Amino acid sequence: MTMKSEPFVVNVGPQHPSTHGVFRLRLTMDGERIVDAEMVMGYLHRSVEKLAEGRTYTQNIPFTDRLDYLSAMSNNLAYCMAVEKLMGIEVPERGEFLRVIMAEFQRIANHAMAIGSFAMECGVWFTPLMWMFRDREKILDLFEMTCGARLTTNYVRIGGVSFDIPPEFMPAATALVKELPERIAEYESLLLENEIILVRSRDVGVLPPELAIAASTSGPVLRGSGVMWDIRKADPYAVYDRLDFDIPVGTRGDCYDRFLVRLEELRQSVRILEQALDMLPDGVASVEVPLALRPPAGEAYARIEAPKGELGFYLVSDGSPHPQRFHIRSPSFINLTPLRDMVVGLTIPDAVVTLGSIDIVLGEVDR
Amino acid sequence: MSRLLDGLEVGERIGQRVPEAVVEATPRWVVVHPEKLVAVATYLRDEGELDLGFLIGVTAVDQLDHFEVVYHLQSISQNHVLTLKTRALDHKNPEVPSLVSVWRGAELQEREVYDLMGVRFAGHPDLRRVFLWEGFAGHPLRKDWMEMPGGLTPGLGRFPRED
Amino acid sequence: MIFLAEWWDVRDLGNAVGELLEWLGDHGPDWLPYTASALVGAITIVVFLLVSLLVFAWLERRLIGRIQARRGPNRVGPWGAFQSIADAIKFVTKEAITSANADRWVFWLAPILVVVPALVVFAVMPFNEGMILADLNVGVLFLVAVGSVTAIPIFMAGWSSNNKFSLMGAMREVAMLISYEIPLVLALLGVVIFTNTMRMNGIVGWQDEHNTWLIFLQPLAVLIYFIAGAVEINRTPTDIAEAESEIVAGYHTEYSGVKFGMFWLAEYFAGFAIAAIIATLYLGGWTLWGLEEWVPGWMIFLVKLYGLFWFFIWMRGTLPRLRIDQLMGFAWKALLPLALINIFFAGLEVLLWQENDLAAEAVLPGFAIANLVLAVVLIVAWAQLLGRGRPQYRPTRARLVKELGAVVYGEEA
Amino acid sequence: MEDVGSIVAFWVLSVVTVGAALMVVAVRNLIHAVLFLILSFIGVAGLYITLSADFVAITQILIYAGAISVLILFAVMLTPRAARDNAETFLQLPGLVLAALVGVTVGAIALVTDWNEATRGPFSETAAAIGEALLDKYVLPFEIASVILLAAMVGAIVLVRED
Repeated sequence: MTMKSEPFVVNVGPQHPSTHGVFRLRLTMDGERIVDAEMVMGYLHRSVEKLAEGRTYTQNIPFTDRLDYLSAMSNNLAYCMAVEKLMGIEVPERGEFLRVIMAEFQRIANHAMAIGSFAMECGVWFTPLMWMFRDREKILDLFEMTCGARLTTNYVRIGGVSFDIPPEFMPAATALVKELPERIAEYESLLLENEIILVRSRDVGVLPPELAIAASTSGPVLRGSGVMWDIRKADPYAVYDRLDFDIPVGTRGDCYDRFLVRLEELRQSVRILEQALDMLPDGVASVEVPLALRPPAGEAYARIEAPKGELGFYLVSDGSPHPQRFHIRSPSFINLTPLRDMVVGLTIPDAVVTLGSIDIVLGEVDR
Repeated sequence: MSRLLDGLEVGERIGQRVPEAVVEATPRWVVVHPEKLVAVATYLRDEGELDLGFLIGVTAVDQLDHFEVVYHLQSISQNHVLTLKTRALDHKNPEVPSLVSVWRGAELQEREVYDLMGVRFAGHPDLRRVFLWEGFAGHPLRKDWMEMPGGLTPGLGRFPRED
Repeated sequence: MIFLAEWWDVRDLGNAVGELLEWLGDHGPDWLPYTASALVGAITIVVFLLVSLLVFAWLERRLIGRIQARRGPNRVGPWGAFQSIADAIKFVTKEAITSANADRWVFWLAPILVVVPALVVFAVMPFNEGMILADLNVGVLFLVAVGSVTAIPIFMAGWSSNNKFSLMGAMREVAMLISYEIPLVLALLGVVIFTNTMRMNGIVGWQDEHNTWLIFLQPLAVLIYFIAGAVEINRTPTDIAEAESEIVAGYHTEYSGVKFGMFWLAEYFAGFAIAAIIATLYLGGWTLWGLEEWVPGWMIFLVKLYGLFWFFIWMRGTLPRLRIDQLMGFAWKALLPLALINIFFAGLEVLLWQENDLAAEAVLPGFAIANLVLAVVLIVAWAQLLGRGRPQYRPTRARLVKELGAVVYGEEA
Repeated sequence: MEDVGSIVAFWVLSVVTVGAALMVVAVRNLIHAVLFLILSFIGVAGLYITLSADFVAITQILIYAGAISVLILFAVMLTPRAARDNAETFLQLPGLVLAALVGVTVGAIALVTDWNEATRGPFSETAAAIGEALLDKYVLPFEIASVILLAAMVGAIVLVRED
């Protein structure tokens, strides 16, 4: 016997505790099951790409802070790399190392948020998030020490970084890097072997690798599906080719695997930081670049492995001081492409966990 | 390091397979004719040596008299990249074929390009605006989106304190 | 002066009340002491609950703050102790919005009715030997009956709000309460089988008489009751009906101000009620192996009650939430069979005991050990059967690789 | 029924029970009708208490107010929205006739029977007596009822199984 039921529409968001901002998921339900999902976004659209066309290359760096506001360093880095590629600027070695150090600290801070809010999506009452805030707080303190800002850092500049690190940075950073493995072990003991997290996320929101590649997902979402891909290794930028680290990959492509990949990336970031802090050379941190940048006409696409995936900036210059085209390849936005395939057939609680495991930031989705 | 595929060489291979597709080929990119775009894309994806199965991104550039749609392609197994371009010559009503059937990843990005740049993608399963609301006047990333008084366009002509 | 008998003796607050009632009986109409005792009891219970609420609303936030490596409220008063009063003022002064399409009467009635079951439970709760409002001879059944009607005000709230999330929360709550009622009743049945009475004071007396707590004789039942009780009170690990990450706030999404405060209040009251039930039925109530001769019994009872409530706070700070179907499956596939097996063994043991006319001191330790072994064996067996035993529910780790481009999918790491 | 308290309680409870029962058929909203039905059940439980039947009273709340009402609520919620009001149906006339017949029968019995005026004895525990009666004298009906309920439960599970 089949039960007949009327399909009804549930709006998850834009005002909902677990949509990470103002994302709206319009779910058509048949009883408990989701039969259709439509993504509605743009509530946070600030037309960054248009605004950037009216400002100079240097003036555009603060815009990038406000894309993925949880990993501003990575955004600065990707944008500055694109401009440097356009101009053919070489960054001094110390600058490259500082960029790597900041980017990896930023990755830990971002993944702390991602794992914490993923656990909250599974129904934990804030505890993992608050624990992870401890470490994130220390990382943000390091940022504040270096550039005076905690979230919108505006630190990486064209040709290097804005300030060299202060003398108290190295002791604090070394102490933090020593402390982090213990902390990560603590999170693993709390979350990794938690049966409830397992049954909530195992085999939920499965993304097969073929679809993951076809749908252009990147970052932990792609690696969670078992695809061995990391731009830090595939297309090494800065000094990643001189650092030793592994790529964590999942084997099932479910929410639990994406969570595992992020958890392991914390450890790998700590490994990178240990080496980078050790190898940090002396010298100048940045080269002098003219304030009035007039890149030659042409185009450049530079990309990095941001915490959320492949973050790329595509710049087209017509020789004037402002970009003719400023395109952001934002990982949060493109990782949402297969969301519908992942959530159809699930229930609302599973859909929420799936969305949480993709780890989006609306500033970057809507731009 | 991801190897940058030589556009000239790839252009030649495309020309052998899909005749009259290549409009222009430089070492850094290949420009193909919009009508042959789907065939070229399918060839690039399926050809064993090229294996460009991963669409990094889709975007469009307003070149004032025409639109250039840019596809960044990546091969995960071979680790090389290629920039594929196509041109929509009608600046009033630009239209190129959709590549959703080749790469699912184009789905949201083509909607974004349509929303902000106004390039129509023929054959897209669900071509609606993604960030702006239905009924928004015009497509803001176009250079002629907002004519300012006196024929000025938004943006800087020169650096503020340059002279 | 009859007042001067023993009424100042703090060990028994009942003395003073008893003296008062006796005096009223001598000097007034015969219905007066009856009414007076009901009033005194009701006021005492409400005052006790409200004071506990004020303390625990603050204490819980402090404790969770400690669990979460932060400070918790620390601004209002010393150590933030007046935080709950500030919250209460906030609840009262905020606007209580009734949405335009709500079913007004039902919407208005639900927050009032939701407090009633949690309050009424305390009517049969013995705080001390004489401190019980109504010593019903069907006390245990009364607890179950009152627990079963809590679903109705919650359904009223969810339905009348005219909001999809509210309705979903309400339907979840109703389905969940019905499912968990069964293991809950079966867990209580073990107590009744052993003590041969449903009167609450009789159960406490039995535990006192045999110098044992029923938690030792019924370890599995306590666990089942604790889990089922946690589900009934709808606090965070099992707050499926108001799961904030899924359905916003469930049945009280549309409530604000003092109406929301009533739901919040009822949640705490129900938590105290479950803790009180476990303390009375399984932990010897107001007795503590003779200590009640020296310390007021109600104080012993309150220590047990608050200690148990602390477990709910701990759980709230630690555990994630199951999905609704998993929670229901847990009730039917795990708790129900375990409760049935437990009852079977309890009946068997009592039969053995009574038929052979054995001495209690001789058999009860044996039963305690046997039941503990039984509980451990059953829990391990069921956990293997339903959870860890299945390959997909074994925790794994991400596989570490250095090469690029290949795909590992479907292989076990 | 000598003392004033019992008489007052009886009348209050009777008014609540009968009034709520009338509202069940009078209100238009089916959910309201169910809520009034629950009120009526609770009133009946109160009447049982005035008759010193404590066990039956508590069971009334547990089974009727707690379980049966939820069953009815589920039945109402699972019906299509269109059928969710207490509308006038073609069963109105037969219903009235049936109600009149039942009323006449009950009234006739009440008038005809030679009632024994029972004086209230001491308040006695009924739970033990009911338990013994169920497992001793009426064990066969009790077991048959449980087997039927089990069969109904199995049948319900079989009916809604998805595969």
